[in-house]
Amino acid sequence: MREVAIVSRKFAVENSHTLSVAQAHGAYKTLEKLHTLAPLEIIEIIKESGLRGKGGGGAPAGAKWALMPQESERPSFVVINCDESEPGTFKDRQIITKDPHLLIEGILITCYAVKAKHAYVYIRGEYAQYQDVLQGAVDEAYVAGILGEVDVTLHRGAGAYICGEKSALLESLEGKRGHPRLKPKQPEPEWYFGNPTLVNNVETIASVPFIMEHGAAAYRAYGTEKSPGTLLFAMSGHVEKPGVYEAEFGVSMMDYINHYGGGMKNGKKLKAVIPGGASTGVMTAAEADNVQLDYESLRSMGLSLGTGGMIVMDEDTCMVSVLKNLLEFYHEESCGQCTPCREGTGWVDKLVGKILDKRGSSEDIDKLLEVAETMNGKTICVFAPAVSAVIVSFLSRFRDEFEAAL
Amino acid sequence: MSEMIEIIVDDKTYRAEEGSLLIDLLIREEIKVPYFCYHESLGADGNCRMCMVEIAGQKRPQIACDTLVKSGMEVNSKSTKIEKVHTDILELELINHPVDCPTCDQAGECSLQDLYMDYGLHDAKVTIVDKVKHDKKVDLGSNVMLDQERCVLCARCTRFTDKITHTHELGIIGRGDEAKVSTMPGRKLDNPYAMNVVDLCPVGALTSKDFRFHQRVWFLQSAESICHGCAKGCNIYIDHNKMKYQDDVIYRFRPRRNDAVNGFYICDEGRLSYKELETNRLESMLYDGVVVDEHEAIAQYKSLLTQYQGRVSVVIDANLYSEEIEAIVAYAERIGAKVFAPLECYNDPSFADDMLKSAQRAANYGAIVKMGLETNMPSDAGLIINFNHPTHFNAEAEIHFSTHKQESNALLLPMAAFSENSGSLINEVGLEQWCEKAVEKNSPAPTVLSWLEKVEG
Amino acid sequence: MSFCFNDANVAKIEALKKRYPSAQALSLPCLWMVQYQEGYISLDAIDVIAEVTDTPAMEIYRVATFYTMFHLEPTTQKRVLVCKTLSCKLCGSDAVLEQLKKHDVLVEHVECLGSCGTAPVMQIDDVNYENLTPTKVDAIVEGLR
Amino acid sequence: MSSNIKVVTRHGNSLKDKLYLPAIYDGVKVTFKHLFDNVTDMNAIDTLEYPEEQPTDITSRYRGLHRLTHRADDTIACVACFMCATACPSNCIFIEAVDREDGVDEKMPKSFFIDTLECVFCGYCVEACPCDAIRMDTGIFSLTGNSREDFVMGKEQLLSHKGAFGEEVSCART
Repeated sequence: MREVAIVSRKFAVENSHTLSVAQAHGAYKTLEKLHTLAPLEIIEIIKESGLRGKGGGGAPAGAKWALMPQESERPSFVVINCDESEPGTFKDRQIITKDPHLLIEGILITCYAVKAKHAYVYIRGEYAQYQDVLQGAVDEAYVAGILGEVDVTLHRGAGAYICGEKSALLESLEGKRGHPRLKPKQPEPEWYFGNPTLVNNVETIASVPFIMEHGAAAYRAYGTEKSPGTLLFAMSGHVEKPGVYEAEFGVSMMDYINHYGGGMKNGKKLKAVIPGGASTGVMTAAEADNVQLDYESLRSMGLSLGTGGMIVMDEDTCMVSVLKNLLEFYHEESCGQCTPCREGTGWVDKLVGKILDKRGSSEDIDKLLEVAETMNGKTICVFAPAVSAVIVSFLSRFRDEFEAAL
Repeated sequence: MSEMIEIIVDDKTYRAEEGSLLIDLLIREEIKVPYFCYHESLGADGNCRMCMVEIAGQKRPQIACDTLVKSGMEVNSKSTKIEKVHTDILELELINHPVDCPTCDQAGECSLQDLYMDYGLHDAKVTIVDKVKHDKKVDLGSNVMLDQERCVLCARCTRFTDKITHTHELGIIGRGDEAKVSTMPGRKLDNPYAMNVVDLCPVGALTSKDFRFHQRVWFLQSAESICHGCAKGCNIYIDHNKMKYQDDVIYRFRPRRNDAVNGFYICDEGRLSYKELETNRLESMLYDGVVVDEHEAIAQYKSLLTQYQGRVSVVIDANLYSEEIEAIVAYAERIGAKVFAPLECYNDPSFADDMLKSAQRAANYGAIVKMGLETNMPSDAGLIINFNHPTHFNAEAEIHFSTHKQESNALLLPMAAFSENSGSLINEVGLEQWCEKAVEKNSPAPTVLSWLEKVEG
Repeated sequence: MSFCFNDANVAKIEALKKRYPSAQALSLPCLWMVQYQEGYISLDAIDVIAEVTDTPAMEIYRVATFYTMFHLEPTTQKRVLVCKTLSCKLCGSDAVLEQLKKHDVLVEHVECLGSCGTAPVMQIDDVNYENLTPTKVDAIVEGLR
Repeated sequence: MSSNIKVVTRHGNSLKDKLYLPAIYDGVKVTFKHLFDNVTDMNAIDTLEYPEEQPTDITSRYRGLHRLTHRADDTIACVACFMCATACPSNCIFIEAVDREDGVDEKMPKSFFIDTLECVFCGYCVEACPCDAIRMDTGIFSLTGNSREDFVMGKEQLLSHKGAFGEEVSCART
């Protein structure tokens, strides 16, 4: 496995969150080069690099930047999504605590490219202690004059998973309930109080300085043709050394787990892996043996790469209770706006609970799939479809366990 | 105005304004589409997900309330696939619903019931017993009762208080399936249009405290009429019913859509004004406080008229129908009386607002102005023949055609209220509107026209 | 009893107002300030926030009930948030929970705290305690006194 | 032949049928057999000596006088939904609903009258009731009274009637 450190290069450095240490290790070097390029040239570089959004969706970042108006009467904004709430995902937290200046540098480049003067970092409420680290870095950057022309404001969420959805995040940032908005009919930027706004994940923005420094080709040198670059993959659950380790797209999942994770905890056998955060579905050990970590490989299995936060489960794990656990999460976190999601998440949670309590019948399993079908593709945001996909992935791979539990 | 284009719905071609909402077209053309959250006056919210249609070229079904009409669009609203979508989503609406239609006052005019008849009609698939529990009896204030369990969270009521009255009393609180409609703790729904949320609510979550349990809606008959609360001329339905062995009674006023006047709403005061039509009504003819029969009454009328010949004034209430006013004016001419229609007493600036309430509190204000009647108070009157005008006049003698009882020694003659008669009204901006006769009392009081016939006969 | 922002928070609000295009955006920051200042969010405080943010009080109340981290009722007990989501569950959050029941704390069973790699985890006063074992739980909770 | 006279063709296949007299004889034979039996043995008569004798063959499906059922907690089961009044073909059920304040339910009848003189005992009200609150299983078949008012049953009276076949409380409302 090829070692690579694009976002994580300063993670091992002690006190890397302080400006002096960060600068000693090359932070903000790209800013000198920045003004030699026109904003549109930067967007072009990002497009060439093939950088994809690392918040879970994997949409091309450059295309999104290009939607931002270069000439606008209204001010443009950049919003950094640090509402990292997907179970199994804890990578952005590494960036804001171990290399916050990388993020700030990325923000400055992004703001220059999309002609924004103000960036907000929306941090989930549970990350208060990590927010303090980032705030410290922002304060230092203000003192050093790095920030000032461009402002960075940290905005704290308060415990709502759905605010990771970009339009719900903007609603929340506007001071409202985090309800996802109806989607526009044609490609357009997001809107913050009616102002054109770019929303990107922390890691996406933190990858930008590398691309600026070394060029698009250097970034494309890693990863696969369609999934270029790297991701802060993470693993948790039944592995010896859980944690966040950067790797390029396309590495073998098992190589990654064995190499960085030190293999299965207590030498147990692998049973199943949730590949990239709770909403990405589940795969069997056999599937995990052959899969590569990139968007396309997982898509072809009916799953998704998500944020690359793998949850590893050993042979003793009961898949019914795992699904129950996840459905409890969705039941709790549904924003309650659309009927299929509001009512559906509760119903499937209760149905699986019934099966887990050994009160279920085979009809209940069919009913689960039927409700999952109703929840798919009929709501404002992708929360309900994700729940639907999770149910289908569990039942298609571990149906025997559910039947055994009846 | 945008260009008119053609679109195809269920293989038929329709014309619509480009960029208008598809659901508006479906509603206008009476193409069956289920929905809870959409309302023409509140716009799309897209939360109920019921109004799904198939659109050619789109992979997934789309909600009609968030689909803009485009030229050449092909829409399918009734394929087997889309009917299944409607059925499935409706079923989700029902899983936490208490299904207590027997005690629910909305039964009979409930969207959930109607849609279940259209799309459901299956046995319950729900086997879970622990439905989400909320409060079933919350007095929101302003005559509105809330049952949080019956709510489908369409947010029409909250959008009404946000967008229409801007009073923001209601909101959806909590989230997921624990979300519910509520006011802030200890605060009440308090605005002059509050009861409109009862009409807006598609289900039995919001019911009118004034109406609930008084009558089942399927017994009611509706007549199209105009509110007599002020000169705005808000269109209403008079919902009334004559139960066996009882009299015909009005149970409620409901707003009737008229985009040119009141849109979808009426004020609460107007809505509750039906009560005046049912209480304290003058039922018998009185002279000097004593009941007289019709023969005596008419004899008395005629003798008073002869006695004050040449010194008779006729006073007209600005709530009478135009046809009645015209007849009275003609009658006054025949008996050589002066005609007055004093308007001063109807002016109540404290009632007015910038929505639907007008300071001129007389329904046929426009007709009085249009006919150019004398609006001063009558002076030097020997005899005043008062056609239900609310003012008390000082005169030597008075004949009073009145709908309601009053303290008077004058000749009091009961007359039909507007709900017991038909006629037209002209509102403050000159719009003429027609009121249907609603109520047929067991022993009806004569209308103005039949009184005139009687006294001239 | 009515609520007033303390001087430090008043200054903070003034500074924040300049950083957002509309005062309404201050509702979450203000709710946080209230919660830190008072320990919970009272209706009086909601009215004050409504004034500060130029937003109807009901809107603030809706917001406060949407986010699970805001508390509308006061408590004298220490709040301990225990993550119950998958990674923590796989790594023994049930044992942590059992252990916590033996202490006089208000245990809140919450969804993912973002410490999946260091599971199981609990959060007290915004600080995460990771890689918990029942013995560690005892030591940490005892240490709070 | 006069146009007023209509010739009716004789029915039947055989001469015996066409004669009619054998059939008349058969009928008369049955009549006389019963007459003879009854005269010789009075106990064989199917007629009941009412009211000295009371019927013993009233089954649970017999539609007797109405009653309003109770819930398990002995409160009224009726929620005043008006389904019975709606279904009633003779419009003889008169209900006035009111807010129920005992916390058991939301709504109950303030008054509930059945005019049994107008009632046709069709049982539609029982069929229509979603709460199993009205039944006709009292087994009461005889109603007497001195005035018309005596036949108008009020809520209290209807509640006081007992079921004759064991099932005492409402099955729908427990």
